[in-house]
Amino acid sequence: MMPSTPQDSLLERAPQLLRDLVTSHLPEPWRWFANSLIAMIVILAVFGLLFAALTLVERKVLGRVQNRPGPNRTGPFGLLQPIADGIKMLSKEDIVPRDADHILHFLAPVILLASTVMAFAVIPYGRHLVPVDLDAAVLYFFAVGATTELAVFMAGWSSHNKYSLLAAMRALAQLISYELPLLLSWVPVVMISGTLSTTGIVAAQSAWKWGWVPTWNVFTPWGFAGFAVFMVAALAESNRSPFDLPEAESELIAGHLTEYSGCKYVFFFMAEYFGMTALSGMAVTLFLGGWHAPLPSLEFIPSYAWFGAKLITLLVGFIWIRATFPRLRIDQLTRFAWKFLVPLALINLGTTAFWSLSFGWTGPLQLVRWAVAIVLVVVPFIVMGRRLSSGVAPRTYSYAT
Amino acid sequence: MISSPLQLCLVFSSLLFCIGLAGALSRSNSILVLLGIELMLNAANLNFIAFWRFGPAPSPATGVIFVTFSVAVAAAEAAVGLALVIAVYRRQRNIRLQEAVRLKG
Amino acid sequence: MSLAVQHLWLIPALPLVAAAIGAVVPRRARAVAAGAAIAAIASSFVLSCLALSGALANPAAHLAFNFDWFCVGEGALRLGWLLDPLTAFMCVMVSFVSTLIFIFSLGYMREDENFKQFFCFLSLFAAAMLGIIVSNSLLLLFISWELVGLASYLLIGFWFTKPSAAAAAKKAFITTRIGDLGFFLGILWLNNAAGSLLFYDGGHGVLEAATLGTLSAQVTLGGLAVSTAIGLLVFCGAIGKSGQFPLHVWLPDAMEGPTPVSALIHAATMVAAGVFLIARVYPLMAADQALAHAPFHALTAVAFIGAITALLGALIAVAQNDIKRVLAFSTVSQLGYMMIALGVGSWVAAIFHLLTHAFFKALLFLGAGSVIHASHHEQDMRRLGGLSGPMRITFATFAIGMMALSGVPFVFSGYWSKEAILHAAYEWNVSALPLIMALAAVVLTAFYMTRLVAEVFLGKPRSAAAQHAHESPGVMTVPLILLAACSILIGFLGTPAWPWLESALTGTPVEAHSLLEGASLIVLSVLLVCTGIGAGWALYARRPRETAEAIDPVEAAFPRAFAFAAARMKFDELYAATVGRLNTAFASLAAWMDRRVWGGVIDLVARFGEMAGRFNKETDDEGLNTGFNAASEELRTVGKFYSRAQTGEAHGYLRILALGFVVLAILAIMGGGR
Amino acid sequence: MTTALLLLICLVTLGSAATAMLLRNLIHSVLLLIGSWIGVAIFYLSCGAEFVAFAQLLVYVGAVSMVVLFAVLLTRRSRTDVTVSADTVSRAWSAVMAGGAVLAVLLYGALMTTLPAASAHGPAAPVKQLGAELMGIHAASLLVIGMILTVATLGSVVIASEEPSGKKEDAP
Repeated sequence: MMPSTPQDSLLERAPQLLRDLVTSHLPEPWRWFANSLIAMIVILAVFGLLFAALTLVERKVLGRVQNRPGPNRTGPFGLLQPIADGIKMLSKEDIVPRDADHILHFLAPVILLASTVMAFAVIPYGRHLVPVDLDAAVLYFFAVGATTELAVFMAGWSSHNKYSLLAAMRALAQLISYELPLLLSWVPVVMISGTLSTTGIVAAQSAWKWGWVPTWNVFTPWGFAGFAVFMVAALAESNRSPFDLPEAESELIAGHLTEYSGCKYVFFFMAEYFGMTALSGMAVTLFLGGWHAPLPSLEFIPSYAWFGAKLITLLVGFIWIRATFPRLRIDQLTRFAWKFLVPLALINLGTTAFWSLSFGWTGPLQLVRWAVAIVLVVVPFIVMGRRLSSGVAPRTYSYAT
Repeated sequence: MISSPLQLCLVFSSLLFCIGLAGALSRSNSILVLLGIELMLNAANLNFIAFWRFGPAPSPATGVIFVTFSVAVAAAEAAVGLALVIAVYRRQRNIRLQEAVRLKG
Repeated sequence: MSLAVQHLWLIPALPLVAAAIGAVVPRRARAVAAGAAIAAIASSFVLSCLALSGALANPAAHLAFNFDWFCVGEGALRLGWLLDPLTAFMCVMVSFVSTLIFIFSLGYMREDENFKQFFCFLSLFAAAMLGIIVSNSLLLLFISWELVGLASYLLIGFWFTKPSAAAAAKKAFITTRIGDLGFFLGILWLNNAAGSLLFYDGGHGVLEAATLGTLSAQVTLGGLAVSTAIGLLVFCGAIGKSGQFPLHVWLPDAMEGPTPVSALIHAATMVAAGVFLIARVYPLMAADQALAHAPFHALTAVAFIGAITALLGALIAVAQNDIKRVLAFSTVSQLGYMMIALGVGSWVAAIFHLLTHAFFKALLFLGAGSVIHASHHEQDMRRLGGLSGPMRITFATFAIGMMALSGVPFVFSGYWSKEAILHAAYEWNVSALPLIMALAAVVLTAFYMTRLVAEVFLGKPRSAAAQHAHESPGVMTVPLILLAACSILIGFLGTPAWPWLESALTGTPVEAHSLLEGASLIVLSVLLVCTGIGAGWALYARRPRETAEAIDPVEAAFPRAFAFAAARMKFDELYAATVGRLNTAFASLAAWMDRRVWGGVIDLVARFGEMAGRFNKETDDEGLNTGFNAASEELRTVGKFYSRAQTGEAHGYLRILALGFVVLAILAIMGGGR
Repeated sequence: MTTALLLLICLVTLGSAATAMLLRNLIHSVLLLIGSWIGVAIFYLSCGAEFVAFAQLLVYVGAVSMVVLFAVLLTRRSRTDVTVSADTVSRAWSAVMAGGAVLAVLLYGALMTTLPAASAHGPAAPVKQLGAELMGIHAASLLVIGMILTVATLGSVVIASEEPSGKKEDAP
């Protein structure tokens, strides 16, 4: 973590002061170790609690959207529901099929959960709250994320159930398809910021235009397009509705998770929410100005609170989307990735290059710069959107004949 | 015997290389042969990094760049190689390398 | 100003681009091809007007922009373009008339399935003609010249499924090529003698005093000055292109193409090219005028050829029954006038007539096209008649064109330009013959034009097609009206009372003449015109033809002469009997030589070769082959042995690779130390 | 401590690679190989080559492993694809011999050469400098690599989607 400067408010420095209270008397190598350990524990605790709260919020929001109260029996307003769920899941019998590959069957949820938790390491949660400040942090984030695909495959294959395997392959097809736009969507940010480090990217968004408009990346044409692509791809990468084909409970009996139960199933479940949270955190970092306040006058509120607010906004957005959109078909899903998101992200690279080249434009030229960039974003969107939706007839199913 | 990190790296990469070579030579499954070759490539990359990091002539980024290119080429090689494996499978219904001898003299 | 010269190339380039667009777009993209062509030629017209204003600001100058095309050895082949009043006026005329013809074609060719190609070819044609006009190099001019030939071939043979059209296209191409041969020889000679082909090059061009002096000072065979000889060779090209006397035969046949093409060829582009060429190289042609000892002046030949052509064309036109053929021979005749003007030393009069003729001849052809379009492609005037009623606009404009061509005095442009030519011929002191022949042609011109109008528009319709004729659409009549207006107005640029054109072209102010200066000639020509029109009126309009089969009154009076003229004075037959037969005879001689003489020699050589081969084979079979067979067998065995190493097994290769690496490494270690 | 860590990584990597080459179960082999790739990535990381380590993870663990697994599943006939043929043993022996010979040579070279005993020098190159060099002096190579990747992708699609003439694939 970064050293704090005295001019920061007490609230801003509170997490560090608390930590130093515990570790300041330790000798040097042990202190580093203890600091790291504390960071891990805090991350696990905070996001574990967030996960629990999120399940409740999801069920509540879904319930309100569907005009029903949602869980309201366990505790006041159903607030204790997540705990009840946790106890239920953990105490369930862990059934492993007889023919399953036991080792892999066990390893799959562990690897998945481990990789998603690892991703939390590089996100700057506040002005001084950066667990690991890597030089290539963004690359690390997505490299670690790539391991989830492996876990999905292991889960599907080790179950020794052909439907699980098929579901795993389908899930892999989806993950690989959306990996590409996900990776392409943040390259513009790196191009403009000139760094792969998350703290550097946040620092690049710290200025105020005219003294009060934040210079977050999302407030530029390319940034907005990148953010949109990133969020759509993130939805698909974390298997959220409307891209929740890999596990679609109602139709595919949870896909590659069919043979999982009890604690292992919780791991998968947790990994999904962790992944969603991590990707949202990365989106906040890359596009929404990280922990920066939206207005200069609001800077007295500590930075981690702003980060948390943005993160929770995005997460609620995820839930809202789940409540609103119907599920996509696999062909629509892959077509959307390859024919819409990937070209859009590639064109966005060109837009960003233009933006970067026209950096020195001033006066009326700045209007031209904005106009050109907006056209470069909007026109491909409209053109490809039309091409995507044209000529798509309802699919005819031949199995019923 | 091992006196420096560089030597450790070299021994490590030699071992990795020979495991890859032995695997590629002994296995009949083309996919494993390909994977053995990938291992050998990895061993070579290890050497680049080792000499870049511990070697006598430090240069800021050459070793890393070399490995980056090498990884890219390896990815391309894997894609083409596995496509070939699938093509072989289509033709002879298995992927045993010693049976793919149509081009023999 | 210099900017205008530098960008002069745009004037031909725009239609060329349009032609390229027309060439690549799909066949059904009619609007694209036509739109591109018309937009390009209209833009060229605008640019030409700008160039004209630029040129008129400094009419005496020849502004040239030259550049190296490519280098050969030490010298560079140089090309360039030129802006002077002659170029500018021609550009304006060509692009304006072309624009109107293009627009007219929209209506005329609407039903044609090759509409797109038509506009592509038209654009190419216009581009090539504009290229001729703007070029400052005889070589660039020649390139464009040949492009005009190519485009005319394509356009005349546009309806190539018609055998007569295909034949006419071939004829036009080959006949003009005969003239071009002389032209090309002239270019080569000029390049050799003057070392340059640029017209104006800051004192070094071939049309500038220094070069002309050396050229006219040298004497070649027959006592001719070199400039005279080159001039005559160049004139050969003009004879071919402008349809002058011995090579005029292709021009009437060129009527086989679509009527807009005929209008373009006869009015603005192809035939004008020859006259323009002579006007352009006029200093070269006139270089020998000052030489007292010269046995023969180049311009004299031009004047006589022109006079013969003028009279001949008029005579033949009297006996033609096809509307377009009458107009075609009238073109031949009018081109003869222009050549007379050039020959007698007044190139300004020639260009004046060229300009006025371009307008009224385009008008006449487009009018004829309107008639033909209206009467379902009936071109025989004996089968038309009475069209003045249904086709009022066409009739009115056609009548204006007819009067302009006939030279009806004081109002119509044709009068003023023809008057200028007659005046120049009158003042020529070498011979009176051209003037007499030109005056004779004046009568005939008025006569046959009156006959044409009377037969087509007056009297009763003599066929179903003529009965059902209707006025053409606006896209065709508007160009007619514009051209009719121009046919009247353009003449006032060059009246003796206000010789603006002459001063603009030459760059020196010319004082106004009084009309009375050549009063006797004016009176004479007016009388002659009235005679011609009166005779025509008396014979054809007073008593219109009753049926299509009725005998022509002139034919009734002079049956033999009329038949001779109707057969176009048997020129085609003459050429078939002389040139054609000579060609056949030469070809059979060559065939005989091939078969008998050379064939015998080759036979002999072949027989010798065969003997040698037989000997060789015997030796091979008996001696060498045995040895070779054994060696090959051995080679095959060795190859088989080594091919065993190529097992096709990847493992084996990899193993060998590994072992090879080990061996090399051991060698390196053993020899190591370095 | 660093050396011990390195040693541990080496042992894990080598062990998983060697096991992968010995196992009969193809999927296990592939997964173990992926493990050894991860080991190599960690080795890079410990050498200070962050960027390469993450690139290795992204490319090998994220992409190549998926391609390999798909290829395995597409070409698999039974769960355990093993038919021990007569030449397996002899080939294994020759492989071990060839591998051993190469190893001997390599180890001789690595151990008998007097190498500079320097440990790691200076901080590793930052990613920014890497990018500047890639786009600067190595721009041409970068273009060539991009070209190779594009062509290889297209080529593998063509090769893999090609139907053998005459013999039609059975409908699934």
